[in-house]
Parts: sequence; C-alpha cells; structure tokens
Amino acid sequence: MKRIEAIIRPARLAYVKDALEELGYPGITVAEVKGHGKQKGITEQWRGRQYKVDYLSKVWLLIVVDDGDAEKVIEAILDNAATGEIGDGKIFVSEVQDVIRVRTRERGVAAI
Amino acid sequence: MKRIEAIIRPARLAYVKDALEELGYPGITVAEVKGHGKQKGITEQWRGRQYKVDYLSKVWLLIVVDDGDAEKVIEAILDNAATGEIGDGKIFVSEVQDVIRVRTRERGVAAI
Amino acid sequence: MKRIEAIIRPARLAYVKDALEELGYPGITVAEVKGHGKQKGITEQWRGRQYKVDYLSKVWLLIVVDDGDAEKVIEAILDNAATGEIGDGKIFVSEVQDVIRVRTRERGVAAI
Amino acid sequence: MPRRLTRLRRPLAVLSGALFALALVSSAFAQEEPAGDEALLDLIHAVDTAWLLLCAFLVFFMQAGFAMVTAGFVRAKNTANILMKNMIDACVGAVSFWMVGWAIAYGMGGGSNGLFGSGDWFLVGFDDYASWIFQFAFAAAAATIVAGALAERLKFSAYLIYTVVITALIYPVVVHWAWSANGWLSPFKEDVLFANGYVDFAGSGVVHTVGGVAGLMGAILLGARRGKFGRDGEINAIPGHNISLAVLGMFILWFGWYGFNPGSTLGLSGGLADLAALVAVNTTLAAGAGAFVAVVASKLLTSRYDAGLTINGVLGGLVGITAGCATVDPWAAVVIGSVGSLVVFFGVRLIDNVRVDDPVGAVSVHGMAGIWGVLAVGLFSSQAGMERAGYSDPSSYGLLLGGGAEQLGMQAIGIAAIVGWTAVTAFILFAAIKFTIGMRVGPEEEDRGLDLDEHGIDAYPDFGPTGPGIFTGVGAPGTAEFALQGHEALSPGRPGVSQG
Amino acid sequence: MPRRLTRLRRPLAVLSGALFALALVSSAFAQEEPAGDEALLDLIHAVDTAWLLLCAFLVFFMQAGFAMVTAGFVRAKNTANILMKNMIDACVGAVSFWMVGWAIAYGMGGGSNGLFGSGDWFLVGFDDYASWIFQFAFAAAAATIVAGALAERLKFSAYLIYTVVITALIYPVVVHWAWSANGWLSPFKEDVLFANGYVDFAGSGVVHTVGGVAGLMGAILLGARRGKFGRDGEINAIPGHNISLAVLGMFILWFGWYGFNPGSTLGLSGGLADLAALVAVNTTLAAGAGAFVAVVASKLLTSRYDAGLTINGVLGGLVGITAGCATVDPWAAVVIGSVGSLVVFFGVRLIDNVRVDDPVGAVSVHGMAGIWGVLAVGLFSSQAGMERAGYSDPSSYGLLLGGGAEQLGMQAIGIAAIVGWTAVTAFILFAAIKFTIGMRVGPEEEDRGLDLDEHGIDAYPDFGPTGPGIFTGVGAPGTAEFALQGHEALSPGRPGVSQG
Amino acid sequence: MPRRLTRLRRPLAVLSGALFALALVSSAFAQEEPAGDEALLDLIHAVDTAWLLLCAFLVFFMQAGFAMVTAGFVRAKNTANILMKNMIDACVGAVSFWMVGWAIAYGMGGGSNGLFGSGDWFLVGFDDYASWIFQFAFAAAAATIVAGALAERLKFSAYLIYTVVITALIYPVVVHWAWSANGWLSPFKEDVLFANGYVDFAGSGVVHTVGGVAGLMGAILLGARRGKFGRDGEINAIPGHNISLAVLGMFILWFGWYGFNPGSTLGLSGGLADLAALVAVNTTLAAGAGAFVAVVASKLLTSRYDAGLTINGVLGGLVGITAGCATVDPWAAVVIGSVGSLVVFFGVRLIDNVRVDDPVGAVSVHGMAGIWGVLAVGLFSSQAGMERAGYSDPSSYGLLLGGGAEQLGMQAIGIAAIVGWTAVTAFILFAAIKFTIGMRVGPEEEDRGLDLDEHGIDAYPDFGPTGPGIFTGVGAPGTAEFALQGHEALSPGRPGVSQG
Ligand SMILES: Nc1ncnc2c1ncn2[C@@H]1O[C@H](COP(=O)(O)OP(=O)(O)O)[C@@H](O)[C@H]1O
Ligand SMILES: Nc1ncnc2c1ncn2[C@@H]1O[C@H](COP(=O)(O)OP(=O)(O)O)[C@@H](O)[C@H]1O
Ligand SMILES: Nc1ncnc2c1ncn2[C@@H]1O[C@H](COP(=O)(O)OP(=O)(O)O)[C@@H](O)[C@H]1O
Repeated sequence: MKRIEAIIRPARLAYVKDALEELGYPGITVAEVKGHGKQKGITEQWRGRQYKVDYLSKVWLLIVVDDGDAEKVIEAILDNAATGEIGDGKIFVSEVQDVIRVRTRERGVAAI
Repeated sequence: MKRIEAIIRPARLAYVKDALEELGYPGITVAEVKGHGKQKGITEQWRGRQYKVDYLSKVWLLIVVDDGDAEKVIEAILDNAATGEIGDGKIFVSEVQDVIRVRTRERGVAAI
Repeated sequence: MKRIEAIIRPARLAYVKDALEELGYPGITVAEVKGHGKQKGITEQWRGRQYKVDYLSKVWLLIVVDDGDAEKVIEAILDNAATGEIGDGKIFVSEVQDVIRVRTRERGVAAI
Repeated sequence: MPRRLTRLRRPLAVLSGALFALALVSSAFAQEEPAGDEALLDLIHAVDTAWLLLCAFLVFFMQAGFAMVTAGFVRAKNTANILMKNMIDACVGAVSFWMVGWAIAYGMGGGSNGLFGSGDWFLVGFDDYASWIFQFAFAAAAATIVAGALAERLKFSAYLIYTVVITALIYPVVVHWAWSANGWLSPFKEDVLFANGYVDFAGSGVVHTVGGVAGLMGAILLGARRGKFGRDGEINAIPGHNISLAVLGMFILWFGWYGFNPGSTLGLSGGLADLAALVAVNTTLAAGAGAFVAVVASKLLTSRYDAGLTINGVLGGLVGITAGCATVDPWAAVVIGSVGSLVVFFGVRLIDNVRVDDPVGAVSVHGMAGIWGVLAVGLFSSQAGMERAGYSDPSSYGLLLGGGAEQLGMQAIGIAAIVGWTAVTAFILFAAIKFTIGMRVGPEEEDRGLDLDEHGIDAYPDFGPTGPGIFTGVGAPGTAEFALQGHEALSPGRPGVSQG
Repeated sequence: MPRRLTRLRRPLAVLSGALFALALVSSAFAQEEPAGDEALLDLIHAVDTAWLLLCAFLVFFMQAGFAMVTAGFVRAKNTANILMKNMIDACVGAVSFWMVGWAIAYGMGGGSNGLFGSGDWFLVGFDDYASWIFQFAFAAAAATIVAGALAERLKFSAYLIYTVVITALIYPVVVHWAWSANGWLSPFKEDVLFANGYVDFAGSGVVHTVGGVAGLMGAILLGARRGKFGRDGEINAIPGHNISLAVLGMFILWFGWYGFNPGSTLGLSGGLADLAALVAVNTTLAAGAGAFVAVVASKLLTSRYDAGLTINGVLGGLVGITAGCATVDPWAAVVIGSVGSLVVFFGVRLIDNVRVDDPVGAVSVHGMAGIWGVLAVGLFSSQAGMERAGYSDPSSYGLLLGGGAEQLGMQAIGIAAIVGWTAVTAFILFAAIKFTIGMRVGPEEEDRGLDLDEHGIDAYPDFGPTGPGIFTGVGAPGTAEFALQGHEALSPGRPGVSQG
Repeated sequence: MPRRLTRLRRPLAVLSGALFALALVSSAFAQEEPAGDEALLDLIHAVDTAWLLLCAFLVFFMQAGFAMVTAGFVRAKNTANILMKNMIDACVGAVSFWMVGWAIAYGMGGGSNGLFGSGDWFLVGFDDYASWIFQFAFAAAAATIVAGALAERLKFSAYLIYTVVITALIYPVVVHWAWSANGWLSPFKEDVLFANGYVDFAGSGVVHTVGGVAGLMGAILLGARRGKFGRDGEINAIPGHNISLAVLGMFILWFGWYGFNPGSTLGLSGGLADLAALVAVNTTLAAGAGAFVAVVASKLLTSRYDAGLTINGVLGGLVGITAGCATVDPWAAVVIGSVGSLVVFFGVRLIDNVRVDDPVGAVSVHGMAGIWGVLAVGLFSSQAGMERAGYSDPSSYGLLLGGGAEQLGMQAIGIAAIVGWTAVTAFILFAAIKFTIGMRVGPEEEDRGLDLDEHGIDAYPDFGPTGPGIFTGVGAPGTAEFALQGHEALSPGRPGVSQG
C-alpha cells in the first residue's frame, strides 16, 4: 500500500477533497503546517516596522491507498491543487507495510 | 525499525499514552489533525443557519519502535483507542531506515 | 530519495533552517507538535492547584532529499538542534519512492 | 410656564431645566437679590450638562461594543481590518462632524429651511459643547453600523470616504429633519406636520435605520463574500471567529444604550430625571425580552439555543425600543423588544434569501428593527407617555391604545422619508466609490483575508494558521542582544527579520 | 421632620435628600412663594435619581465582567455555553424581576408581613423606576454568580428555569428581609430586631452569599465535572482557556462595584455624597489589599504569583467590603479586604477537598467572602461609621472597636437566616430540576464540550482544535459568487455547506 | 468674589463651587434663615463630589484599557505576566497611595515646602475622600504606563517594588510640585513662579511624561528583549499577539479619558460644567485627529494602514491634549492631536534607533507626546482659554496666538524639572533593583515566556502551542468521577494530574 503525503495550498484543499471523494477515497487526514521553499514569504509589519514571515501556511494531507490506486489519487491531487504559481507544493509517496483499522482490527487493504 | 503512525480519537489519547508508558515506550510525538472518513461530520450553526463541518478533530500519534516491539505497541493502541464506533481511526506501519537521537547522535535502535 | 523527519526544540528551528538554507536545501515543511519522552513535563498551576503538562511543545520538520544529500542534512540538523539537554529530539529517516512537484508535475529528484 | 420649551428636545432641551427653573425662580425672587437664584441656576445648568456629558461618554463607549461584536462575527483573517474601520469611523467622524456635520444638523445661522441646517461650521463662535459631543457620539454610532454589513470585502480606502460622507452629510440631514427646531419632520418645530410630528425619542430611525439602510445599499453594490452563496443557490454560513468578543461587545452596547436612550432626555431638571428612569427601565425590559424571544425562537426553529441570534436578539430589542422608550409603558417595552427580536430573526433569513450578504446582520438589527421601533411608537405610545415626554399633541397616541391612526401615519411618513433619503444618497455614494477607486478588494486578497494586504498584519500571530506562531523568520546567526543586556544569545524568539 | 426617612435605605432612601431638603426649605420659606423652593426640590430629586441611574448602569455592566471572568475560567469548548448563560440570566432576570421579583422584594400593597412583599406586580401603577433598575441590576448579579459554579456541565434548559426562580423568588425574599421597610432583619423597619438590625450596606450577604450558596447547592446536586476528581482521591486542576478575558472581567467587575457600593447610598443629597466618597475609597482599598494578599500568599504557598488567585483575591476583597463599606474606616477596609482574599484562597482549597467542583471559585468568592463581609460589619464598624451611614443605634458597633457583641450577634443571625433560606430553597429548586428535566448533559456531550450540542457552535472556529479552522466543508464545485459581484470563483474560503 | 478660590485646582477646587455659591448665597441671605441656603450648598457639594467620583471611576477603568492594550501588544507567552503587572500596580498602588502617596502629594500638615507635602498619612483624620480616589486613579495610571515599556523581560518581583516607589514617592512629588496649593511649579500657589505657573490641566506631563520617562529609564537599564536587535544592527519587529484586545483597550482608554480630562475640572458648579464640556470636545477632536494622521502617515510611509500605529496615534492625540484641554480652542485640539500622533509615529522609530526596546511604545506615547502636550499649552492656549480655566495671569498665553513666550518658557521649565526628577529617581530605583534582586529573568525563561516560570500558567491553554490543548496529562485509569455524579468514566477531558 502507498502512503501519499501532499503539501498543498490551504485554498485548494476543498477541491482536492471533493475530487478524492468522488473517486471513492473519502478517508483522508489533514493538518495545518507551515512551508518554506522557493515561494517568497510574506512581509508583514508591526507598529510601522516590517518583518518577513518566512513560513507560509500549507495543508498537509495524508492518504493511504492500495498500490493500484496510487496513480489515480496522485492525478486527482495534481489536477486540483495546482495553480501554476510557485508554492503549489509537493507530493511524497512511500511504502506502507501495514494498515490497521482501529475499530475492527482489520488489517491490510481491507482496513483502508 | 518501525514507524507506527496512528490516527485516533483525542479522547482516547490519555489511555493510549498510559498503556504505552506502562509497556515501556514513553517516547511519542503527537499532533492535532483533522480527519475525514466514513464518520459523519458535525452540523454546526451560525446565526441560525446550519453548516456541516466535514473534518473531525483527531490525534496523530507517531511512535518509532524496534521491529520486535511493533506488534506489542499496535496491540496497546488498538486496545485503548477502540470504542467500536465509526471514526476510531487507523494505524499505518512503515519501515524506518535510521533513527538518530539529536542529543547524543546515537543511531539505530539505541536512539529510540 | 530520503524522507527526513526531525522532532526538535522550537527554539532551535531558526538555526536549523538557516543552516539548511545555507547548504542549499530551502524546501522544508514544519508543524507544531507535542512530544513526550524522557524529558520531564512542565508543572503549571491553576488557581493555586498544580498540574503536570506531560506534553512539551516540539517542532516537527519534514525534509525530503536525494539519497546522497541525506547525511549532510542530518549533520546540519544535529549540529544546530542539539543543546545536550534531555529533550533535544529525534531524527527518523525513511525511504521515499516518489516525489512530485505539484506545480510542474515533475517527478523524482527533479521535484525536490 | 414655558412648558413647551421644557420639552424642546435636540438641541435646545438641554437648556430646558434651566429655563424652567429660571421662570419659577425669577418670578419668586423678582424683587430680591438674585444671588441664591444665580447659584441655583448655575447648578441646574451644571446638572443638566453633566447628564449630557456622562451619557455622551456612554454612547461613545458603544464604539467599543460595535467593534467587539463586529470583530467577533468576522473571520480571524479580517479582524484587524474591521477593527481599523471601527476605529477610523469614530475618529474621522469626530473631525468631520466638527467641521461640517453639526452645522448641517443643527446649525442655526443662515436661515434654516427645514431640510438642512447651516452655521456653526467648525464650531466657530459656538459654545454648546455638551450637545455637540452627545450628538457626535450618535453620528459615530450611525456610521459604524455600516462597517459590519460590508465586512470582509470592502476596501479600507472606500470605507474612509464613506465615513466622511455619512457623518458630514447623510446622517446630519436626517437629524435636522427629525430633531432640530425647524426640521420638517420634527416634533419640536413651531407647527408640526401633523399629530405630534415624527416621534423618534432616541433614534431608532434617525440613527439605526440610517445605518442599516446605508449598509444595505453598500452590501448590494459590493456583492457577497466569496463562498457565501453557492452556484446551485445554496446559502452558506460563514461563522465568525470569536463568540467571547461578540458577547462582550453586546454587553458594552447595552451598557452604552443607557446613555443613548436615557441620555436623550438631554437633561435632568424639570422632571426629566423621572423620565430618564422610565426610559432606562423600558430599555432594560426590551433588551431582556428580545434575548428571551431569540433563545426560544432559535430553540424551536433551529433546534439549538443559538448564541449569535441571542446577541442579535438583544440588539434587536434595544434598537426597537429606542424610538418609543419615553412614550410607552413597561409592558409595551416588553412587547416591542420581543417583536424587535423576531424582526431580526426573520430579517436575517430574508436578507440571505434575497442574496444580500450582511456578515453581522446589521441590516436586520439596525435597519429593520429600527423601522419597527419607529412604527411601534405609533402603535404603543400611551397618552400619558406622550405627555410626560413633552410632545405637543398628546391626543394623538398609539393606535392599539386607542390613540388613533394619525401618529402611526406620521411615523410611517417619517421613516419612509428617512429610508428614502438614506437609500438614495448612500447608493449614489457607494456607486461613486465603486466606479472610481473601487469598493472591493481582489479575490485573492479576500481569500487571504484583508488583514494581510491592507494592514500587513495578523490579528493573532500566535494562534491563527497564518501567523508566524512559534516559527520565526529571524536568522539565528544574525540575532544579537542589546549591549547593556549581556545575555548570550540562545534562541531568537519569534521576531521577523526587519526590512526597514 | 421625617428624619428617619432620610436613612431608610432601600428603596425609600432615594427620596431622602429631597425630604431632608424639603424639611429645611419649607420651614424657611414657609411664608414665602415656594417657587425657588420647587426648583430646588426638583433638582435635589433629579440629582438623587441620576446617581441611582448611573450607579445602576455600572452595576448592570458587571454582567459583562461576570461573563468575561467566567468565560476565561472555563475551557474553550464550553465558552459559548457559559456566555449564553450569562446573557440569559440578565435578560430573563429583567423580565421576571419586572413581573414578580420587585413585588416580592419591595411590593407595598397587601399588608407586608416581614417575610415577603406583595404589590406592584408588573410595575403597574408604579413609578419609582430608578429604584427598580438599580435593584434589578443587583438581582441579575446574584443570579449570574451561580453560572460559574455550575459551569461546564449544567444543561442550558436547567439554567433557564433556575434563573427565573432566583430572580423572581429566592433573591427577592432575602431583599425583603434585609432591606425593605418592614423586613424582619431590616435595619430600616420601625423596631429593629436588635442592635441596628442586620447591617449589610451593599449586599455582601444579600447578593453575594445568596449567589454563592445557591451555587454550592447546585454544584453538590450536579456533581463534579468529569476528570475533576480522580479515582484515587486526587484533585485535578482543570485550567480555563483565557486569562486575558478573566483579567478584563475582573477590571469590569471592579469598575461596576463603584456603582454597587457607592450607589447603595441611593442618593447624593443630604450628606450622602460624602458617604458615597468614603464608600468608594473603602471599596478601592479592600480590592487592592485583597490582590496584594493573594499575590503574596500564592507566592509563599504555591511558589508562584498565581494569576487566577489574584483575580479571585480582588473579588474576595470586594465582596468582603460590600457589607461594611459605609460603616468602617479605611484602615479596616484594608484588613477586611485582606482577610476576604485569604478566605477565598483557603475556601477554594476547602471546596476542592470536600469534593465539590466549583470551576470558577464562585462559592468561595461570593459565598464565603460574603459571609466574612457580613460578620466584619460586627467586628470593624466604627461608632461614627454607624452614625454617618444612618443606622438607628450607633451605640452598637464593631466588637473589635469596643462596640460590644450585639451587632456581631445580629449579623450572625442575619447571615444564618440568609444562608438557611437560600440553601433550602436552592436545594429544592435544583433537586426538582434534576429529577424532572435533568440538570446535567450526557458524558459524551460533556467531553465534546457543551457548545457543540447545546448551541451548535464553536466559540473560536479559527483557533481551537474543534473548529473548522482553515478547513472548509464547502464543496468547491458548488461554490459560486453573488451575481452582482462577478469575481471568478477561486477558492471557497471557510464556510460550511448550508443545510438550511 | 472669591474668583481665585474658584479656580484653585487640585485638591482644593473641589470645594470651589460650594465656596463660590456660599459667597453669593450668604451675601444675599445674610439677614435671613439659612435653610434653603443650606440645602442648596449641600446639593452643590453633592454634585461636585459626584462628578469627581464618577470621573474617578472612569479613570480607574483605564486600568482595564492599559491592561488590554499592553497584553495585546506582547506575545501570548508573556500575556499573563503583563496582566499580573497591570493588576498589581493598581492594587499595590491603592495601598501605597493610601499610606504614603497622598501625604506627599497633598498632605497639608507639617509645613509644606513646595517640594513635597506631608500629613494625612494613612488618611487619618482626613475626609476629602472623593479627591483621594480621583488622585489615586491618576497615580495608578502613571504607574501602569511603565509596565508596557518593560514588558516581556522584567521580573515580577522587580515590578512589585517599582510600583510601590512610584506611587508612594516619585509620582506624588511631581503632583505636589505641579498641582498642590504650594508646589513650586504650581499655578495654584500664592505667587506663581512666572506667567501662570506651570499649566498642565489634566497631566500630560504630571502623569504621562512621568510614566514614559520612568519607563525609558527602566528600559535602558533592563536591556532589549532577546532578538529585538540583531548582531548586524538590524532592528526586528516583534509582533504582539492580539489586535482585538489592543483595540478594545484603546477604546476603554479613550472612554476613561473622559474622566481624566473633563474630570480635572474637579467640580461642576460655578461654571465648571461648561468647562468640562469644552474639555470633552477637545479630547475627542485630538483623539480623532491623532488617529486620522496615523492612518495617513502609515499609509504614506509604510504603504499600509497600520493598526498598531493607529492605536498609538489615538493615544498620542489623547496624551497630547491632556495638558491643554481646558485652555485651547477646538481647532487647536485638532492640531495638537495631529502633532501628538506624529510625535508618537517618529518617536517609535527614534526609540528603536537608539537601541532601546519599548515593546508597546510607552515611551513615545506617554513620554514624548506628554512633553509635546505640555509645550503645546504654551503655544496654543488662547487668552479666553486661560481665563475660563481660571489661571491667574491670562495675559500670558499661547505664543502662536500672540500671547508671548513667557508661558512657553514656564512650560519648558516645568517639564524639564519633571523629566529630570523622574529620570534621576527612576534610574536610581531601577539600578538599585538591578544590582540587588535583579531586574531581568534568565534567557531561557525569556524564551519560554514569563508566564510559565513566574506564574506557572498558560494564558491560553486551549490555543497556544505551549498549552496542554486537547492533550491531557491525566492518567486514564486514575480518573474517576465525583460520587454524586455517577457517570461512567469515558475520557478524561483536559485536566492535568494534580501534584498538590
Ligand atoms: N524538500 C522538501 N521537503 C519537504 N517539504 C518541501 C520540500 N520542498 C518543498 N516543500 C514544501 O512545499 C512547499 C512549496 O514549495 P516551493 O518551493 O515554495 O514551491 P513549488 O512547490 O511550487 O516549487 C513548501 O512551502 C514546503 O512546505
Ligand atoms: N485512507 C486513509 N488515509 C489517511 N487517513 C485515513 C484514511 N482513512 C481514514 N483515515 C483517518 O481515519 C479517521 C477515521 O476513519 P473513518 O472512516 O471515519 O472511521 P473508521 O476508522 O472507524 O472506519 C478519519 O477521520 C481519517 O483521519
Ligand atoms: N520513539 C519515539 N517515537 C516518536 N517520537 C519520539 C520517540 N522518542 C522520543 N520522541 C520525541 O522526541 C522528543 C524528545 O525525546 P526525549 O526522550 O524527551 O529526549 P531525548 O531525545 O533527548 O532523549 C520527545 O518529546 C518526542 O517528541
């Protein structure tokens, strides 16, 4: 099974989630994270003095899927998360050895 | 070594943590995340108008253990995180190639 | 490619980030997490009654790099995150099968 | 006995006590030394002035209440922006009401014509300062109502222009009509239009409806926030960010309303103190009933005790009673407050249904409940109430109490005129802004929140997802300590690298 | 000369100045024109009325203070619930005190019997509106105290019923006993029980102890919050969520207390202004000393300067001085405030140790420090103090100042009666609620927080872990913009999909 | 006619109305019964006293404003600490001003010498309570200003000592100089130094500059916060945590300022009511102009409408007008407020550039704008203004209005003396603290935030990264419920395991 971990723009999450749900992958976990990369940070100011916020708000999205579904899921994320501007984020794919559903103790693909 | 990543209900964390500590695994990292899955979201309302919150508060728990200990740890999590209701969460297990303790630069199992 | 996941002290993040940036690895993702380990928690009090906060604020840092760069990055983290006191944190290294840049759909090392 | 003078309300009534006493005293002491007399007159004037000042301070404090309710009802990312708007309307309002607003509302020079005043520009040669500050606080309240209706998308520069125009022109003209000594609607002019003239004791219509209608015009021209209305016609809730601030704001507003309504006696002497006390009681009961009705209605109709609607319900009750607080009896205040709350309850839905986006419910709370309050005067005022409040023709009073339909008709005419004037002028104003400098921030800016682009700030840098939080931009090696301090650098805290 | 009337406190004393002056003036002017006289009497009445009104407004504003302290002391997930309770008790209290409460406290019709009044129901035929609003504000304060003690687990519907009963019955009866012209404990009745009768100038016992004891009964019947007491007997701290709001609330309460205590002179004329000034000074010193003692005690006994205890210490000092603020000298106010703070300090521990869960310390702050305040009158009142405050028998005064034990005995009887009445009636009330509609939310709801199930809301949707935060439920494809706006949809913001 | 007495300001002026009236009345009624007379005098005194009390309450409420602005301007991790400091200075200030402060400021016993008073220690034998509480509120304001300048690094114990000394000694001496009946700078002494003496109507210099300069001395000795100044000379911005609280605090301060400035008439009778009204108008216009200028300046010079600078701008306008609020005309108030705002704007930069770290801008807002306010009296006071405010030599007035340079010179001398005294004594005080118990927390504690180590608390446990949030330390198996409750344990909520 594949562990797909995507760092995307917060504003694109709704689109990505809807797309995944339509494809039949409702199970996802998300979190607010901060990203730093090529995208330049924001300049804010405090009582007239400017400062740079180097970390931008991003959404971290975790979805574990069966090997065969990985490409479909990745495509869906790419289609809905991309704006073409710097800062769209990354997808990291790695191998998961086991998945367990806490409620039923099912294991493996059945548990996804 | 195994990287065990569990998504559980916030209310069960204390039980899981205590169980792990008793078993001799005090080192864990946790974070607040939001989950979406089969469990239906909450309906809230704002000045009389209802809306659905699709993401539920979950705890993400990360614990890296030696290969031999993985099953024990998974069992402990399952025992203490399950309520039997939809939304209990998932455990994902993957391989970790190396662990380093920042303080001592120890590596591998010694660093866990 | 390697997925390097470090749990470090919040106060050390700025040093680590600067070091990584100088080495030419500007792309990182961070989040606020809480850690529990050998480091003892904080005792707070509320209207005169003390209680223990078992979880300490930590920063979770994710950086994916090419295999050859992993050691350099790990060294940089170790150099800048260590204080020598209990609670400095851990680095977990695992294998990433694929990296995709959302903006360009580039894959693999090119996408890092 | 100069009874009529006693009851001349704005702005002359502030002198009423003194005049009343003067008449009494001078007849008595006609042949004597005027000394004790003089001290008494001085004191009467002092007491009336102090009442006006203290109530003005309370009304001013409502600015804090508006700021907190409105801030609590928007998202965190637009908080600094709405607070800036709330600050600036009071501040710019002070300056423009000093320069122009007062002159148009109450200026006595240059042959007033019933439509607008003129004279006392910049308060030169003017000395009724207590009246000015009391009226200023009302003008600022009218102005700030609009901020909420246009929240989360209106440009700050557009608001800056709007706020000058409403405090300098739109609102003062209405005041002149309704409260000056020769406004065409005014109950204080020599020959009132009919019945008692337009009776709006503390300004349900003059202040609140003006704010609400101006907000409505702005909201129509501005369009809804992104995401408020779905493509398939669905109406989305967009929750605010801080219910604690909103409740605090509600309590501050209620507190300030004790200056707004009781202070509108404009004095204490000559029996006005008892009137102020009754007004305070009516205000309290209307607010309480409004909240109670909102709680019950929300439980019945939405299945939960809705906090936002309860806040709106209190305010609806308060706005509703504002016009009739001096002329109705306590039981009627309970009714008026209850209905005011329902007006808000259903008004909020109505506004949504006609696809106008009013993030804080300003149009319903101030506009609609304000209209209700004005009409309620014509329905519920008692004969004794008209008399004790000093209106000229107590034989016209509340329709439901047998006082005929005349007063109700007068109220309808008055509020129609106010709504009409405000709607037209505010529409022109906002349209002019829209087609020149533009009203609305860009869509990306709106998504990011107005705080960042307009003000370069996070309202809560340590909490929100957008703030730097525990993450710092300060490069570690570049961080040193102030010489006198001598600590060794350990870690840089949370500051950002200065660009300046 | 109706001198005794001058000192009749609630509610007649409001007339005192006028009567006092009337006596003086009418004797002087007996053979003259009464005109200047009439203006003076009008003004005296106006000034006394205005004082009562302004102080009532300040006391009302304490609602905001209670709301903020209590909200700050609970967890974020129960914030909207506690705020709703704070709003609704003021609001429902207004209505029920109008209908019933006042009649039982001060109603003059139908042969009062020393136990409860009757008459002036719904304020029909009533005109002492300033007194009503002042007394209402006190009733609302007594009611709201209980919200804190029962926070984080009491059902909203249960609170709604409770709040009607306390403002309509439980509290008004105590007021009748202690402050009406023929209450059996009252120092203002013809023949006081003994000594000066029960002396409780502004209500340490009448208001605060009533609230504190009712809260205690409720907390006992309700049980502790889940997690407060461990299986092995450990007592867990459950920190609140917002120390900024709590401090703000404390300052608002202190500010409001300047209406509560000095306003209890019920007038300014006839020398009462100087009494009010002394009362204000005593109030200030007791609060300051209370905070100082709390800071020192917490440092010594818990090793840190405890912020929550400091807030509680200020309030303990204020509650403590409330009964004796007019009859003690400043040095004694410092002592009373200091002890009041210690009473709270140890009271909080005691309540924990007897396994009662009082999330905000209401029982200690209001109940216990209130009892201390009542007793302190019998310990520290000076002879001159009793005299200047107009009590009937200044030869009985503070035990520690050589005034004998009589007054202290009278105080003990009074507070025992108040505690007894409140404990019994509140217990019956809460038990009746418990065994009919139920007092307590279910355990899952308690864990989730009351905001969600009772009110369908997150108090802070953008901050807390439970709020939608930056995550939205709006389906992207379904999101469109309001027609007039014309922006292309980019991203949906944070709204949820409407269900309505 | 006792004209001079009428105008004696602090603390005698409170009697002015009464004395003025007494003179009038007694001459008139010389041969008659003094009865109506007596009632009138009583009422005059009552009204003057009530004004002082009500304004004192408003000034006291500024403590809440200071607390909120300062808390909003620091990081979340230092919030409880700064709030504790704000609470404790009002509280300790009350006690020390009762014991010592008043005696030094206004004590009449023991041959005052123009430098400091003596007598009325502990208020024994004293009865001008209204004056005491008014003056106390000012002392507390002066004290609390410093908290902001030293925020985020000063030890709580150091602050505790500082607060005693400033309210007992440093501030009272300045008051004696400037406002007592024989202070060497005072305009109310028999022979003023020259011109009208040092004119500082409500205390731009006496209160605000004292606070600002003391803060500056403290900040210099304390050193900058870690991370404020970089090694390579860069100046880092360290944003605060809560702009909502800061705006609320600003509005509370402005509201309280209506007690501060208009209340400084110290009475209402004898024409003072009209003076108070003018003062209120000037205060309003200066604040409004200050905000407007800050908004425009920040837009032009930083490209954004800066919220923090707008708050500072309002305060700069208010501080600026405080000295001259009674003697300048409204147009001049607009100018003074505008310049005051610019003084703050550039002052904030200047302070940064000289490498002093003032986290909330207290030095600029109170210190610099205070000096500006004092000088502005000598520039803009009108002749009529000097007269109506009762100063002794109206022929010296504002330089820019043709009143000569004398008054400006007198103002310069006065403020130089105040700055000198405060700088020297505050420096000694802070140096003594630094070299005994230490001023500053350790660097690790500073990084962690002062809340944790000094107070053992998180200001926002549910939001911030440091709080326990949804994570609990309660061991699940050890958690049980209170017996009466009977729920089965499901989950432990968020409490921590008790250690006590
Ligand atoms: N090597 C990396 N490891 C982990 N996260 C990364 C890495 N590179 C980028 N990211 C994340 O992706 C986000 C976007 O990267 P950025 O370089 O700004 O733009 P783009 O993805 O368009 O090239 C960053 O904010 C960061 O959160
Ligand atoms: N495929 C998945 N990938 C990542 N997280 C998942 C996945 N499926 C479920 N989750 C997480 O597990 C939580 C519980 O899943 P849900 O389907 O609601 O109930 P259950 O685990 O009882 O079947 C979700 O809220 C989500 O956080
Ligand atoms: N086995 C583990 N799995 C996941 N996170 C761990 C593990 N052990 C430690 N951690 C994380 O590392 C942090 C530091 O660990 P700790 O034992 O306190 O000190 P040290 O790393 O110096 O030995 C913990 O707070 C926790 O977040």
